[in-house]
Amino acid sequence: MPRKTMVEAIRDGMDVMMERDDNVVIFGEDVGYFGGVFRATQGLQAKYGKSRCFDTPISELGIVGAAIGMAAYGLRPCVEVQFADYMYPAYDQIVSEAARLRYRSNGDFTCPLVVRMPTGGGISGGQTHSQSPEALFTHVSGLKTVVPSNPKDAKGLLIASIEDPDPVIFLEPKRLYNGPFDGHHDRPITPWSKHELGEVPEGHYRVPLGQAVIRREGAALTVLAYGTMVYVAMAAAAETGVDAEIIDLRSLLPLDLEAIVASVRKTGRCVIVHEATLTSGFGAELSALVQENCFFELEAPVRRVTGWDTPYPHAQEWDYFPGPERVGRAFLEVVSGDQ
Amino acid sequence: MPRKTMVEAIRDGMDVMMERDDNVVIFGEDVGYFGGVFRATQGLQAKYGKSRCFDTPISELGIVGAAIGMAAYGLRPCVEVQFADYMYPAYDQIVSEAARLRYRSNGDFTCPLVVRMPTGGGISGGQTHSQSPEALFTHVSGLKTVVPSNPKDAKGLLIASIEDPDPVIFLEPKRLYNGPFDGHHDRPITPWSKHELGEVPEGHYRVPLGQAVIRREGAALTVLAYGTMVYVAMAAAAETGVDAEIIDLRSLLPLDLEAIVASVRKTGRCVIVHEATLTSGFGAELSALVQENCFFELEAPVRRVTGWDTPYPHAQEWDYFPGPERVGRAFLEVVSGDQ
Amino acid sequence: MNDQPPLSLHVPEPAVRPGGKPDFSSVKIPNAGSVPRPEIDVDPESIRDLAFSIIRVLNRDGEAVGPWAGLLSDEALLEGLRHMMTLRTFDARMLMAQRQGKTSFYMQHMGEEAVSCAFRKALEPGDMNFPTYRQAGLLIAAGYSLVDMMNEIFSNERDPLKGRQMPVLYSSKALGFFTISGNLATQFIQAVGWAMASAIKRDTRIAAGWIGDGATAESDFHAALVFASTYKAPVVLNIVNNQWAISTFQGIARGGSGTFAARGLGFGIPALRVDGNDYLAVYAVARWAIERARRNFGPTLVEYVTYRVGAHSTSDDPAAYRPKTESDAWPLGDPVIRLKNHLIRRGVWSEARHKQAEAEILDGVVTAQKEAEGHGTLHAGGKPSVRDMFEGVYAEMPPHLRRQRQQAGV
Amino acid sequence: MNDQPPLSLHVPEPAVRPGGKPDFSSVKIPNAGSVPRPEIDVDPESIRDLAFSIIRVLNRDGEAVGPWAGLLSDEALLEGLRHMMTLRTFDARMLMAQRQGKTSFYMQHMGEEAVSCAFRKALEPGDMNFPTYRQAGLLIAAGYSLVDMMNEIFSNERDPLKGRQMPVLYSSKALGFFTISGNLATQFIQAVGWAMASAIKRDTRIAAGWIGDGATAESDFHAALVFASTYKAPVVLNIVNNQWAISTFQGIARGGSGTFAARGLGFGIPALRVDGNDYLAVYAVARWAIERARRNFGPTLVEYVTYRVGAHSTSDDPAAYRPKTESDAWPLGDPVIRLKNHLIRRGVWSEARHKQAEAEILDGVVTAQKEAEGHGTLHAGGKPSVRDMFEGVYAEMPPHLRRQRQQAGV
Ligand SMILES: Cc1ncc(C[n+]2csc(CCOP(=O)(O)OP(=O)(O)O)c2C)c(N)n1
Ligand SMILES: Cc1ncc(C[n+]2csc(CCOP(=O)(O)OP(=O)(O)O)c2C)c(N)n1
Ligand SMILES: [Mg+2]
Ligand SMILES: [Mg+2]
Repeated sequence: MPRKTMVEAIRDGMDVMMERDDNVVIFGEDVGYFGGVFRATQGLQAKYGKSRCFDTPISELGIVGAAIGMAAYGLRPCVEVQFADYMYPAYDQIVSEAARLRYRSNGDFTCPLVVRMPTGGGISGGQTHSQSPEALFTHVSGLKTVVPSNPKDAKGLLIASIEDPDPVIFLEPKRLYNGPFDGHHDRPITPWSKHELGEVPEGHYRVPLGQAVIRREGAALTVLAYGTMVYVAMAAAAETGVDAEIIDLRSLLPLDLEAIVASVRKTGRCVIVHEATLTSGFGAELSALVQENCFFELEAPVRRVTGWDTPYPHAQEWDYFPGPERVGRAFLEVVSGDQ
Repeated sequence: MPRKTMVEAIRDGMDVMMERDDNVVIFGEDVGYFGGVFRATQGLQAKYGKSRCFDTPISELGIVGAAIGMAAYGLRPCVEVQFADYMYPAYDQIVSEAARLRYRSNGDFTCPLVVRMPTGGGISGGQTHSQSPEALFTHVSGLKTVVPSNPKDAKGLLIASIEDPDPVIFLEPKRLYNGPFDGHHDRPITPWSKHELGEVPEGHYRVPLGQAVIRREGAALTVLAYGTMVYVAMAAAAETGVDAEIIDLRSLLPLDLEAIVASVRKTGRCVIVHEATLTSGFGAELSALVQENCFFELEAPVRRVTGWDTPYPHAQEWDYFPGPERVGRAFLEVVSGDQ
Repeated sequence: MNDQPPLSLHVPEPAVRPGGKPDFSSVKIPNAGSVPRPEIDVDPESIRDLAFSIIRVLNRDGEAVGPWAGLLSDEALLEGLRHMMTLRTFDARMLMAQRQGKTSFYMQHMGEEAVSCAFRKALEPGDMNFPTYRQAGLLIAAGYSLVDMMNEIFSNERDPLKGRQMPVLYSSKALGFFTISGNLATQFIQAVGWAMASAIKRDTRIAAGWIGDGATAESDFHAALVFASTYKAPVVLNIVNNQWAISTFQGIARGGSGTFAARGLGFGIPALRVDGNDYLAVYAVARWAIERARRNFGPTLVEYVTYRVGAHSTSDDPAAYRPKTESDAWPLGDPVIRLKNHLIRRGVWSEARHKQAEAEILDGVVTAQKEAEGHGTLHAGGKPSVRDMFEGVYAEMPPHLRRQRQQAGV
Repeated sequence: MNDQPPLSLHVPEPAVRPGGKPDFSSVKIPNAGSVPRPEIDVDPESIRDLAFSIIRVLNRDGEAVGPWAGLLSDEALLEGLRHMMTLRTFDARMLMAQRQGKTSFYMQHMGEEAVSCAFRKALEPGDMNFPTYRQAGLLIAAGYSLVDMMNEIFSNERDPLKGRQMPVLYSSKALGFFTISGNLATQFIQAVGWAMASAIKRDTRIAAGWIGDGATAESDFHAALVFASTYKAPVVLNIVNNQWAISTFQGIARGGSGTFAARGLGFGIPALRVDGNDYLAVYAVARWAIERARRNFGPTLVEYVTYRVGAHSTSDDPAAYRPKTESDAWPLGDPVIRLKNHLIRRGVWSEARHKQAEAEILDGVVTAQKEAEGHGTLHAGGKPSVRDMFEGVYAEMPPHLRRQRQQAGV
């Protein structure tokens, strides 16, 4: 099977869908002729023409607002916001409009729309190229929120998202574009071409939204992770020797609560990791759900390891990032009961 | 002491501050000549002149963006967003700018700004006049988030917010404007003039941000509430006879974790109530914090009673609202251990 | 710099406030028939005057004059009159119903009936409006069921929107009426997107966006103009300038520009101003702009100059911020009376027939209301189910919502 | 409707793409000296032509001509030349430093030096700029320390921003330079707010907002124009049209309007276009607009017509989307060379002195760089502390952050 980077896999997912369904249209800042600052849409304009893949003015509001109108018309727009940090101008259209068209019109109008955006830090991007705003989407009824962690999933989840009848926020951990980054920023990165999950099936396939996957089985501890943090957790498990069961959530909403509960019931311990700031991050929801559903099985407090409650700094990036050392320490404390 | 409604108390708070500090300016949609759709700014333009209290174009982005510029200049703007549901167009300015000026400029520029907005349902306002978006603020480092539950606190918290050197989101539960609403929508409402907390001291005083208050002492259960839900919880305690300790958080960030932990350590049980939707609501953060800090004292799972994960409906408003019956049922279940 | 006189803040004020004498002398009203009618493929720059004038057809004597006249048959005009009268009667009944506690809220159109009623007649089936809450004439002129409108207003068991939306926030895809948002302005850029979609699909349908004078200050207005200008979207962008945005006079949103239509000039979008109380003028301008869009010449910005005679909504009392008699002083008159007079002058209508039509229309509206009330009102009778609250958030209910529905016991 | 030909989507394209021959024949360049200079209290409507022309002072022969000439002494111009040369040298060194891994990122000004350098000289102490990332000339012309700029770029132990911000996002309240945001356009409305504050306080200070051609499509641009127009804020609203927004040519943001300056016309804001590569013209227009603001006549919109010669940033390679030699074909020339030639023509400068100045400036920049590198670069030497990461989120650290700082062990 061909190996692809995550960017290539995402591009492939769009390509497959544009080929199959001429209602799929793609646009955003720099996505047309140039193919996007991360090159995710490279070649699509040449292949499908300017009216199916084009550059837009720099207005995230305009991109999403126009896409909602198109979705209401019957198209399936898949638009790019250049960095998740720049989605705020579009937030009203996402929250008040995309998420509620179906409900408020009782299905008269619907909004099959995908908003792709690169998230997460680790590229020296400072506070405006590093954010992970997933919790700002999971709080909004009517949205689905997806975070792939590898090329194979990314393509399958993106196809499922484009085919979904409702709006999907598709968060792409940009630090994973080229390889499975485990937080050891001082070591050379393994490229996807050397990684099993870089094997991306040809053509059309779906990874359904709402199904988590266990990346590592284990008995001592359940780790809930998504995106980049999956690899950080893997590294932490390897380095601490803690027999962690690592769940890659893949989709935060809908959430695979069953998989989570089954694992925590088995291990009795749970660590949640994400890159976003702690307070009111998605980890809070996960923590609440775990203790609501597994209270009597829990042997230690559910623990969150996350970015700190500060903007993402430029120079202190690796002090902010919840790397394998910090995650590993939490593993050890949770299994030892040493809180 | 004079009794005031919550609107009057809020107006009084602004009046006191405008009197004391001519850097305090007030503006927003309809707030000038007319005095605001809830009349919170009535009379202030007449008293302080058009350049300290004025109407704005309908642009929440413009209101907050201009206020940030003014705050950077050295004023202390206290602006109104007509309904919290309409804050989204200003969200980028709030999150990316107000919250980060101090940090990113290392204190070279600061943003002493208050953004007032009516929140919550119960006025047949449907999905665009009923929202409680507090969790969208508590996730943002650099913001403070305040929710008063009575006239006395409202004035003191508002004064503290205007005097605060950093941006404060001031959420006003509109259903409390006229009286302490307990969720029994079919019963006549007690006006503030009949309620002890309607007694509002004259002149300048502060209620410091970050201090919760116990509204009802109890031994069986800790209830974490804010805004309208304080009274719903009180009603539920009275009606179920559960000896609940009801904490009115008043400020969500900074949060009075000490008060929370002390109470839960004592009662061993905790119910969190809010009107916002469940998933990724502020209750998730509270639940996570309680179990992180009181794990070994907890005798039952921390329970959340909240609005459902749907937009706020018009006709089914009271089915959506977490009223005393639903809250009371949770009390009983949590104390009986019947989950 | 110390020799500089101090700066001061300019805050625009309306000419008069309560207690004062209404004064519209600053509103310049050109004679009916005096504004030329350009070709639809005109260079926008060459017609910039049209953004500062007012296109009018009906003169003081009730005659239709000038280059924008002559587009509608007497029959069509009689139908238009009936639409406006129906809307007015509907409003009156629903205002009363709200006062009687049958619903929570209502918004009327008094004085602005011509705008949406006439515009609708210039559209083709399949075209799509993206309205605000003050264009119910689009539905009435399209023949939408009054009973269904009332069902929505009463949030009753037959409410097409299942009680989820506030009163008057209708939706009808079938009749080209996009689901109304409570958030101002969001629909404006959506209209442009819909129109772009039609162009992408090489369809022939066009879109119409609607916005109030006050809401033009919102960001979505800018996004709409930017996208419409760049992609030459087949869309008509309508600004209903009814002089007020709740308590705020139009000068706050308009600022230093002469008119709202002028906003289009900075985008190379042709901008027309039209007498919004003149059914014939509205129709003529709508047809011009719609044809332009449909022939792929791109967007047009239209400002309808009108006046909000009633309160902003049932939650509002305009006596607090404007003279009570201001609406009487409004120089463009009443759209119903003006069309009525024109038709009488043309000999196809009479005071007597008008009275009779009023009675018939009232009858029809009352009958519809009885039927709707039979299905319930907000606090009495049939209502949407609690289950309906949980449905439709997504096409398929995800597990967490299923759990919540179970908890709710429904 | 079936007889209608289908619609189609219009997507603007630049005249040439890589491989093609650069072509700026569509950019109409008026002669230097040909655009009149109105009074500052002019009626905006009467000068709408200025939004479609280009104010120029330096002609092909290096002479300063016309009504906008004659405002600056030779000494001031020599200083201006030095500022632009310093900025260019600074850019070259920092680009190199970035390639050497001493920092993560850099953004240069090549070709646009005149805009910020000349504008700064027209301001008074106390005025406030709200810049984007491409106006470092405002700092250099104000005499800000090159070492501190570099400390920021290197995020080292002396970084005035404690390593919190990306390179080039400087802040200097003392020198009237607002903290730069990574989010485009947000500063534009803030500039208006700051200016309103100055008017509210009856101060005499004015503000200047800055934005790129691409970013004018953002919502904040609209909010700024609306608020500036309504409250007649004492602000100069600057659009730097350098023809490109990363890979996107200015036609995508500009759409059907002739120019970016034209956007102001819909707001009744006087709008001027100026040759951004002409130090004298930029200064003259800046002074006009600044005086207007300071004398309480309100806002001015200024479009600087220039060209981004370099890549968008160190993360960008323009060869992928525009002809490599496009910048050579740019008809407005190079700002440094044009001012140099003017000064030589005036007899106050020479090629030899220019060479010497280049060497001196390089020397100064290199010395500054050595000093800054002594305090560390991004991955080596002194750096801000981890504690600094936790400080300054709030004036006073709240308990939850104190706990987190403890957990981090700092
Ligand atoms: C985003 C947003 N902000 C504020 C409001 C509150 N609001 C409702 S209607 C209105 C006035 C609108 O005035 P205008 O656009 O002139 O329309 P009109 O009511 O006159 O038809 C306001 C401020 C809202 N609905 N949405
Ligand atoms: C809100 C937002 N959206 C997108 C970006 C990404 N971005 C950074 S610079 C840029 C292009 C800006 O072009 P222009 O405004 O013309 O300024 P120039 O770089 O040419 O000086 C883009 C799209 C951003 N920084 N902020
Ligand atoms: Mg209006
Ligand atoms: Mg540019």
